[in-house]
Amino acid sequence: MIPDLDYAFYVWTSYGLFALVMAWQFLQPRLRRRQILAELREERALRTGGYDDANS
Amino acid sequence: MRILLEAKQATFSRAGEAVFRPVDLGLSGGEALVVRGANGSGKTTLLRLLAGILRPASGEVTRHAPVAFLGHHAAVKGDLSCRENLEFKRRFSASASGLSDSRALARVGLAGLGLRPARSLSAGQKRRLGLACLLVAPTAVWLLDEPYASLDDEGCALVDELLSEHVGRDGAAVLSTHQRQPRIGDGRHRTLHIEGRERLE
Amino acid sequence: MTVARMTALLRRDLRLALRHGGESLMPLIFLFSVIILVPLGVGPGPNLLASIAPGMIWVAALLASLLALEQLFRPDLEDGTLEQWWVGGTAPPGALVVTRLFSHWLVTGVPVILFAPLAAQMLYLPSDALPTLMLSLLIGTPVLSLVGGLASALTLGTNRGSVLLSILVFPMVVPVLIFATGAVTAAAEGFSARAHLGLLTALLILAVTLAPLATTAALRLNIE
Amino acid sequence: MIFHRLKVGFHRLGSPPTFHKLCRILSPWLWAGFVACTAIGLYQALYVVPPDYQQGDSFRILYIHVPAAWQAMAGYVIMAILAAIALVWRIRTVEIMTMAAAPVGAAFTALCLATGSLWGKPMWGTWWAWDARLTSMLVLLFIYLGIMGLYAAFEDRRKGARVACILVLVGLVNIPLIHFSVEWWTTLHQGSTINLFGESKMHPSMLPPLIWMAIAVKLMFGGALLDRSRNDLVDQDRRKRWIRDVIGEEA
Repeated sequence: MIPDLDYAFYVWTSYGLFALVMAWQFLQPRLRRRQILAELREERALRTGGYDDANS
Repeated sequence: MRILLEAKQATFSRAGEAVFRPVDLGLSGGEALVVRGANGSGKTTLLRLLAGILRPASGEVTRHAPVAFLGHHAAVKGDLSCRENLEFKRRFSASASGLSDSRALARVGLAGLGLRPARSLSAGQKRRLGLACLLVAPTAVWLLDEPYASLDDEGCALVDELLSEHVGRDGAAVLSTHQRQPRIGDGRHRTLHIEGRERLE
Repeated sequence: MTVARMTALLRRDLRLALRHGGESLMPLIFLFSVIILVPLGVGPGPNLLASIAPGMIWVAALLASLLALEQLFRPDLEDGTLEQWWVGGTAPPGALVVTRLFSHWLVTGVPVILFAPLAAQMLYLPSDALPTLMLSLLIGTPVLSLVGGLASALTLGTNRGSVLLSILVFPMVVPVLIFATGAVTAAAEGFSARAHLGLLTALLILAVTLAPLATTAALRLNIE
Repeated sequence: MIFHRLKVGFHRLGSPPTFHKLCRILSPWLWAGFVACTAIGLYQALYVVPPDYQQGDSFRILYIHVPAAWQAMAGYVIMAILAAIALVWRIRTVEIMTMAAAPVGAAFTALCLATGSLWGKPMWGTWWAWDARLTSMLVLLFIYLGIMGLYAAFEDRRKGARVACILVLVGLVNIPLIHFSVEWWTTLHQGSTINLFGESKMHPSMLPPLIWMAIAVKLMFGGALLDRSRNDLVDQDRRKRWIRDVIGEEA
């Protein structure tokens, strides 16, 4: 399945770094969004006095 | 009387929100306008806008005469002496018609302190030096931001006197204040109340 | 009017620089600390020193101009004299920006240029290369001031500008450093330095035309 | 006329709720496109293309390294165009997009440097060479970091974005100069530059995966850019009413 390459270490490290960077670029905005939404929920709770949201 | 300073629906916005309601004003020689408003209502911003330091986010501000602006800071260099500061002011404004350094210093009550570095002056004395800068380089329009701040009673009276003289010479002035009621000339000055962002909502 | 303002500002800036006598000497002290410390580090061999001399003098000039950058506009912002440049909306602040950068160059660049022959002697730079070194400093140090002024204006609105300042300046001075030291090295090896100096002049022209514009725009944003 | 239409178009984009909606709809498609193109590209790069006559399999790093390098530079150009629009028309959403482009571009620059280094070790026998390409990439990384740092150093995000936009445009003038000077410098000091791959030597069969990967990272750049812009927008506008309306449904 996985091709047997010469210079395998260098090649696979490169591709691995690629995967890491892409994954981080994908995840970072989503994690940040979750955090912002959580903060907004807290702010709303502060305003309304409770966590009345059905979905939370 | 010729209009010296004009604003049409001018306002400034910070972080995308207008700082105060759009302002309309026209000021001709011999007039004074007192800007009143609570802390944070945008008095300083309005004056900076009129001075040209800020550009209006909407509307326009037109200046038909040279203006001078005296802000929270007196715009003097602490490492230079009072006289050197005045000399710079005169050269910077390229004016020859103002009071001499000595007379300006005497007029604002700083006689004898001319060679002191401005750094060593008290807050009130610094404000007085700022007023002296207005005298050595005369301009038609004065924009004074809280001119009474940190001045003693005598100093406040001095500001009133200088303003009266300036208006009497057909100059125009805009000043902001939140406490003292200015006494300019025979007491005829207009008042502009501005409302800040909080009041807008 | 504009010229009167520019001369007034230049007079005041130079007067202030003289008043801080010690601080005005900083670029020179810096230059000579580098010139003295590096031989102590790499050894006194004339050949080695001669080969690294152009780079060392230039890096020292660069760091010397960085030293004063933090103070280029900040004191004026804090005491309210900077916003006076825009009052009235008539006098072109760009001219005042150029004046301020010129005085920065007079205070940080010119002393380095004047003392470069001495430094070159101490580092055994071949005397044939000395005119080229002087010329490269004369053309290149104004670029350092212009670029540094831009970085200083950009970081003006931040609380702690100094680290950021060096990060911003570093990419912008790479071409200057390369062409200037290239010129001196070429001259030291007996080649013509005209191509390098020509490119350095092109950089200077580019910096003179564009940097003040960007600096003025950045200052304007930062006083708002 | 075209100019005017562009302006109107950008102003419509400038409305935060519209922009937010656009990001939400567009971003998943871009990411999906990225995954599809990467799948094709990686398959071809690893299985279809034969080993290089001289470099063996190590040349396969090219399929990461070169798209990353292209994207690092293309990302800067995109960011500079956005910065120019933001400064001229003062559109806040475009300012936000400009600032969101910087970290993504920096990530590609770092990836390009790292893979270049990983390629250099087996080929040149060293992790780092003062090669013109590597050196200018390193400087580019610092420019990206400078832009991010400047933006982050301001308390007023809007002001920070506008000042950093000026820096982006300054960099646009600066980067070609750096590239040219560094190339000049390496030819002077090394006699000959080491070429990792001569463009002419490249066999036609090596090309398709490169193109797939290049398209993939372009799509990914768009997706990440929109995701980040959307977050920044929500973060800055958290007290505004439209946020309550939009987020209310999701939270």
